[in-house]
Amino acid sequence: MPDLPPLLRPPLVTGNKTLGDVTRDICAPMDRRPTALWWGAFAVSLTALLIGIAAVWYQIATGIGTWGLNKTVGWAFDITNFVFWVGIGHAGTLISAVLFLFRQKWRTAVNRSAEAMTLFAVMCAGIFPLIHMGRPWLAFWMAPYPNTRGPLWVNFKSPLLWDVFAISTYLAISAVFWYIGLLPDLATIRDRSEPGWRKRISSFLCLGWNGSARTWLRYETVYLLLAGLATPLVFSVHTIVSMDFATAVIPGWHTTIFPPYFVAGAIFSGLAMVLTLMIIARAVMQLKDYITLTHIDRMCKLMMSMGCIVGLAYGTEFFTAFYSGNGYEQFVFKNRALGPFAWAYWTMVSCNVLIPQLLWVRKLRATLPVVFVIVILVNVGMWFERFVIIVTSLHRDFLPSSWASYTPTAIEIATFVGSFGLFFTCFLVFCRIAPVIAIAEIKGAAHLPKRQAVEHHEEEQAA
Amino acid sequence: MSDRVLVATFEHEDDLLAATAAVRRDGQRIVDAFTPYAVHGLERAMGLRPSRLTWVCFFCGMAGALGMLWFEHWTAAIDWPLDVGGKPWNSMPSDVPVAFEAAVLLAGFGSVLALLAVSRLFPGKQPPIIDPRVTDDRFVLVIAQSDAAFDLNVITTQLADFRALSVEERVTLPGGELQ
Amino acid sequence: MQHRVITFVLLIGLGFGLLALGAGMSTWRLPDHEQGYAPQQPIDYSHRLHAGELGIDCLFCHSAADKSRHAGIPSSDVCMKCHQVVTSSFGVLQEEMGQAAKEGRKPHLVVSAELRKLYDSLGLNETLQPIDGAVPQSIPWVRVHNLPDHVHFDHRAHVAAGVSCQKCHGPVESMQRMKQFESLTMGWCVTCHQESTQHGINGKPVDAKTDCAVCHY
Amino acid sequence: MSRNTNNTYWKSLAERDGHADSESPAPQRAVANGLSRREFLEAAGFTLSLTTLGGCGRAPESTALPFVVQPEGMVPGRSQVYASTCGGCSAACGLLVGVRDGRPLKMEGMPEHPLSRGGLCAIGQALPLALYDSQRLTTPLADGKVAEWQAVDRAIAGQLAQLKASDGGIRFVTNTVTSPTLQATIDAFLAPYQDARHVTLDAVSCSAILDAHEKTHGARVLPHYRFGQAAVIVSFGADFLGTWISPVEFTAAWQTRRAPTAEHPEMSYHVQFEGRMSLTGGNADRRFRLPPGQYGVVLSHLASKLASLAGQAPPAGNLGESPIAEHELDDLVNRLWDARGESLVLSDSQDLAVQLLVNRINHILENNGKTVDLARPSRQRQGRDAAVVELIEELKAGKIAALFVAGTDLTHNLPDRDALVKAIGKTKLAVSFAEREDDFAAVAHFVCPDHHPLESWLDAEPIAGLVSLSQPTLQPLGGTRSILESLARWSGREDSAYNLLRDHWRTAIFPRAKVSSFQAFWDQSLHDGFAEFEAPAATLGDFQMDAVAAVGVEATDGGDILVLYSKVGLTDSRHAHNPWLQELPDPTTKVTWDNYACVSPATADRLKLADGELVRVETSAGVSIELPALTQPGQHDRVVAIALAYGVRGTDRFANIGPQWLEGRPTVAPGERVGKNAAELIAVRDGRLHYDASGVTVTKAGGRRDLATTQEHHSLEVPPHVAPHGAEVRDIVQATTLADFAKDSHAGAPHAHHHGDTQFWAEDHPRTGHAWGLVVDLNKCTGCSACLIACQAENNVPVVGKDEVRRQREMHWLRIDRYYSGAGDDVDVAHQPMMCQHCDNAPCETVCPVLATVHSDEGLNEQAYNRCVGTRYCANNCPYKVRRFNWFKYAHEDPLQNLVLNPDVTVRSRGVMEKCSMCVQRIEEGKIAARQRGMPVADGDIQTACQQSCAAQAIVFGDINDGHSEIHQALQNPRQYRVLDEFNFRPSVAYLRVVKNREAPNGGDHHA
Repeated sequence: MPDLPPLLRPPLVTGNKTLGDVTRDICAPMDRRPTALWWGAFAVSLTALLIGIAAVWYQIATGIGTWGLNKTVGWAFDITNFVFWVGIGHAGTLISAVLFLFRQKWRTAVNRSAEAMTLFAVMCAGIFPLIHMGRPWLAFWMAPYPNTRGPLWVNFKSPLLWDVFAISTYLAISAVFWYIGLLPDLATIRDRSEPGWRKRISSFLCLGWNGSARTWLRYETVYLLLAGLATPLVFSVHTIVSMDFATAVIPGWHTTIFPPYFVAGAIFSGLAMVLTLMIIARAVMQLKDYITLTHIDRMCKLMMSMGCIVGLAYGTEFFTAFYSGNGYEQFVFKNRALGPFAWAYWTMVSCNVLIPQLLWVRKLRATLPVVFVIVILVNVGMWFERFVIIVTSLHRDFLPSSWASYTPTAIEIATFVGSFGLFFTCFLVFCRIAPVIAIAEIKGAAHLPKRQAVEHHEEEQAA
Repeated sequence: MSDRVLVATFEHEDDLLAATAAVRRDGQRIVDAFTPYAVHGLERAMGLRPSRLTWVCFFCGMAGALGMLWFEHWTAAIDWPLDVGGKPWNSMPSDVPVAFEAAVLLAGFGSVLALLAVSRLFPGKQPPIIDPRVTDDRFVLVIAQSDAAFDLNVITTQLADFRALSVEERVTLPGGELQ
Repeated sequence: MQHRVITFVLLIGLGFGLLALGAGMSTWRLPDHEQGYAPQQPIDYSHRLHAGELGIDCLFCHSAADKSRHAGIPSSDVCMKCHQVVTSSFGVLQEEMGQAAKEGRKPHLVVSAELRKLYDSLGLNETLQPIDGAVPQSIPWVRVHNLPDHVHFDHRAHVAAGVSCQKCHGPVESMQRMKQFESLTMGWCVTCHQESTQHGINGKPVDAKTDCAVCHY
Repeated sequence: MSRNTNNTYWKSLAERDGHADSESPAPQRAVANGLSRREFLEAAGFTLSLTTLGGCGRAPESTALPFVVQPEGMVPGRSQVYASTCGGCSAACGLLVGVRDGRPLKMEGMPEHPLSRGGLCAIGQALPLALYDSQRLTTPLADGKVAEWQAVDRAIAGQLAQLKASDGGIRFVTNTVTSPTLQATIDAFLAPYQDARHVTLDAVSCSAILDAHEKTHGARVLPHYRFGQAAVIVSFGADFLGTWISPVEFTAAWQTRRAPTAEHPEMSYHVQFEGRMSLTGGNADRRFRLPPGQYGVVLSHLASKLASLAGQAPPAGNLGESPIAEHELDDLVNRLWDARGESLVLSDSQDLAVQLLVNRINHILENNGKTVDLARPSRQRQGRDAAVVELIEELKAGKIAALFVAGTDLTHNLPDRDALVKAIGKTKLAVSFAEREDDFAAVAHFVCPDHHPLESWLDAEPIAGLVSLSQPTLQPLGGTRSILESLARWSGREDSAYNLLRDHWRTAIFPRAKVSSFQAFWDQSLHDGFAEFEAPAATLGDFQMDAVAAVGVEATDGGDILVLYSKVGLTDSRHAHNPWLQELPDPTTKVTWDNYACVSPATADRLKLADGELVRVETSAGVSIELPALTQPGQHDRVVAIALAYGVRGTDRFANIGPQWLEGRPTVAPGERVGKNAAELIAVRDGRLHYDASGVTVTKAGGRRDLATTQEHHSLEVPPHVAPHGAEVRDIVQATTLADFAKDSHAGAPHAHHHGDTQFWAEDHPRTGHAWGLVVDLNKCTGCSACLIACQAENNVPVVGKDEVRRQREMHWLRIDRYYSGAGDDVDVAHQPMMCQHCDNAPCETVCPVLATVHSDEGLNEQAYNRCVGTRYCANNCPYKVRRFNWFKYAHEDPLQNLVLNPDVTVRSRGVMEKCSMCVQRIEEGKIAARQRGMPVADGDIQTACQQSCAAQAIVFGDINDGHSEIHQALQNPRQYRVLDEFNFRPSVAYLRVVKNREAPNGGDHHA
């Protein structure tokens, strides 16, 4: 049976690479001088980041009034961006942890960058709850620490506090997960680097990794544990984020469907962002052999199914409102679809539900420019989903006297742009200083057929 | 105390696996193996017991969850009971999310710190490198020489059968660290 | 080797620093924590003398304590109730009296240096007569007990509930210079309120609320 | 750290320890094992910084300055209350001035006052802010330059001496002078001159009413209207609840008949005929849209029908065609006839014929002496327009040598300003007594600034026989001088205002009081704030039937109809400098910081006008004004209504009142003022100033000026295209009709609501002590917004400026939601004061991560500003949207203006949430006072600021757990309901349903 396995399961790494080739290929971008394309992208990202920093500085120095919020709409861009980035942050852990638990070997091609993406996205996300506070310099009051106020602690009944714990836990665990995954690769870098700053840093950071089988055994155990922890964590985080809204009393927020709806949405948007980055990285960093069309095909399928779940959630929301017999609830949904922010609602529906349906067509899944456009639109649509949930629910709530509208200010838009700047700056730097693909893992996965043979051999012997 | 060890280098994991299994069958004591990636089956071949780090994880998680539940209850209902939105002093359901997060946080950090402690990994550690290519594309097996059953020639031949690239003798540092 | 030494010294320094922090924990304060504050006052007024040795009631001078949220710093005319006559310490006055009797003259007016400041502020001359054209000035006492603006402490409520002055101000009658005895932090207030509600004040049950709006509005 | 000043510095450890070798080389390596001094210092510095950390954080030293001699009765930190009289307008309401540590802070209505009965309007509440205004004049001005009083006195005395010899006219122009002392002083001042006259110019004149009474009763008097005795009230345009003559008094009286109970389902019947939508119209039971020109026609019909019922001859002249349906008129006539002696017909028209008809009807209905009191007439409006018109002519003719103006801005309040200014230029002496350099003061030769009312001694006699005193509550802040003093001085008597006032009282008032001791009378009056005694009955003639004639046709010359009106809270240009009042949303339109042209929805459609688009309003005389348009439901389609008292000189000061930031826009455009002066459009006809004009053209001017509105959606009805079936209208404001209420006192309650109290969790929070609550009677609330300013003054609520209001960020803790329903003639207006509802199941509390907002044992929703980190989650989750966020650091840079801040309430910093605290500072004060007395808190001991100010007594605050409290009773009222009750937030604030005295709820299509 010479050709059968490849037909069933296309190889994860094409191009007939040896182990050494894998190391070299993946480390190559770090050894090369950055390309003009990289420099261009970095310049753009850094500019965006600096714009964002300036905007945030101005906002903190002057007041939240520099945002377009008002007495009725107390959250808009800030929390939209927060949920958007948290959502994006979810695919990384999902791909890393969930697919790891499900033994999806194809994840190895993307898990490293997906984890890094998670980290950077959660960083971007974390900034927003911080700067959206009226007095961000007192953010530490959210932490339950002993203080001169005596028995005054924090309110564990507040979903916002749950958020603080969820996001910080998520960031911490994701960072650890990513870092632990990076340990063997850092050792690889250490061992192949000439003496110099890179060798020094990597040998400091790799914690003295030496590839011992005993360490590998414990490492694999801990990695599995972390994956096992990260999986419920990733669900809990977006569940908690959704509870910011679901536990509120505002019609359009007060919905029990939110936790699964938000988790599906988060995965959806996260996959879209991973795909965006993968398609770019594949082209820019010459990793075609590692990020194959198969990977993209699978990601597309997963993303489309998530899109359908999200679509179902949109429909369910309307049905629930209709069935509730609650006039306030019904109004909010009618108002979403037909009110002043209908444009945002329909942007959301088209980008998230209608357009991804194109991915049913296999040919389109294999046409990267098309996939790229679709994932960008999904990103846009998912941003609007959060905007719609937050702003359209708030702007017309119970008392018509307080109905108001919302328009972002330049400061808000600049802050949003800045968050992209931060994200891409971090990501570009990451591409330069760390292996974008988990070397040790892909080595383990790439030679799958051979090892199966050995295992068979062993089993035969045992028998 | 320093020991003499035999260091065999392989190019493929299958060779390493087979050699390990064979050497161990012969009653040799295997000091360690070094691989660029987690070679599945190696632990069985080397006869290593499953890691007990899972228990660390479990207890840390329990400590996080229970500790946080207690803390939440204490702050909200005992230290200074404040009427928040008419909710009962002790509203357990709202304590669940943070307790869960605390459990995950402690479990995660606990297991990782335990891993680092058990494997003696720490920042800036300069381990002896047995072969710089062990993190690239080489597989290394280290066999103790002190054993009574040890016969250098037999083992060298045996290892050559498993396509060992090289077999050499080395001396360990006091404390058992390889040099 | 040299690095080792630096590290070693730094570690010792860190240790000592932490030790100092730990040992001084009771006096260690965050910003706005003013326990032990005892500023120099424009007149070296002694509570030990007035409240302690002479046993003058607190409310004699701080007469608003049961009428207003502020206990009030006595106006200069309150001082003059006594110091119209008492111009120096008793011993000095007695000595001058004896001296005068001995010399067979009328005793001179002896004014202590500190009381001179009071008379100066009131525009009184050597014989305690008003100086023409002098405008009496307030004495710029330095505030010892400062609460932040967002805290509303009301003396009336505490006086009415039977809280002794010393409970918050410490043994004023033994203080030569006034100092902030307690920390006056929120935790300190809340703890006292909780304990008072549980145990009462001087055996009298009280309902010392711990609602935010008792102090913050 | 203390440091010994004679420190000797050692170079090394060895040196310090005395082992130093004098020849030892520079100690590069002083420590043996290779540790350099630099490295050692690094380590030492690190340790040092740690230890110093322990000693950080000493606040800067602050001093406490006690009195030198403490005034008797004064306790630092305690408020003292002085009885006084409000100087905000000529209504002269009773005032209690709260003075704290020497500064007047809070104005409260005087409950004992026979007219205002404890109420105080927005203007009265805002008085202290005007007092602490850094732009008030502090010195007299001569030709616009700062001058000395002596020099000014000398110059004026010199001019006057010359005038005494010549025959040049002297005119003394004031607004209505209710002060007997001031009147006497003016009279005395003018007496020596040959051609000297006192001319009264009111900001909004009621001359026609007095003129009509002169014709029908032979005495030029303004009746004292007694709304409390009126069962049927028919008002033609008179906004008596909002701005007309004495709104607080009228509201206080009107409300007494607006509280139907289950046992006595009775209330007054109030009909309003008006062209625009006034506050009063919105509160009427029946409202007819009628342009002012048609009042006469309708009144003629009413008069003739009533005359025939009374068996009298109808008024002479032909009846025109009535614009009101015959059956409506008949119904009204029957109601009026049935309520003879208990009815009241009134009008604000400046048309003599209309006022004559009003008098005739009141005469037929035998209302005189009952609801229309002519025996003790009102002195609150005395303006005689004919004299004003004559003055203008004389000025233009150059016959006036000296012009004195006090209490009014002559050139701002009259049309044809430029000509008037030119005419004033012909006078030899023009003197203004204005507090600020107003429009007239800018052209006057001398400005002799009068005190602020809170700084001066004065008196008032609003109703004949009711004299009240106004006493200063602080030393004048600037070098101003009482007008009494100035006039006396120019008359040759140098005396203080106090002596002048007291002397006048001794000679003129005391004899009327018929008591024995003047000192006792004076002391008692000063203590009470007022004195009441029998007034000599006004000499009235018999009713002159002949004077009244029917008005046959509409007084119109086609085109659109202009109506000029006063905005509630800004009735007079003198108050235009008060930012609280500028930011007070108009109770009906909810617009702040601007005036605008109100047009009906049909007109807006016709002209394709959106709110804020500029329109040009041009009178037949060719005078025009360009203003942003505002659609006003319920307004007559031909009427365009514009507020007076805008475009005041000096209001450009507010350009930068709000926060300054990148996208911030100035409140006032460069070179402009707040609003535009519509006085130019006042028409002078038949010797009277008319505030309405026909033949006006309204055209779209192009361009726009954004209006700052505090409310964007104006109906309880959701927009039809997004309205869910069965939930088109929200029952936030519940209303019923008297007919339904009589049948079922719970009428108006929505059917779908649950009434059980389902709670998913344990009831952990029993209210065993106090349980504070608030009940607002929506049937009494007129929407006058006095409570809003009372709240602002009490709670240090900042002013944010037009741009921020436009961004929907006004800070008012208490807002008054206004909802329209119905269309055309049937537009109903509902006002709902909305403040923190202090829900027991407060959604805001649960979501705050830092416990900055929690519930008190006494049912209050507390907000601890200093704990707040500003996530705004609470505001988002507030179903009532009553939380206010400090978007910026709002200005408190003006040290003078900061004197207005209430020291009992924290001034909030940037980035924190705030909201109604139910005046918790007053609750705490009340509880402490009660504890000191050793008695429980009695009902009524504690009043919230809003409750105190409410003229309609629509707000009741108290302890729900106190079975005898007023609020306990109010909560038993069958009209009681809670907003959004079905959500089980359990608010502590309840509302009493609106009951309109009519058979059926208004019909017609609902209008959003």
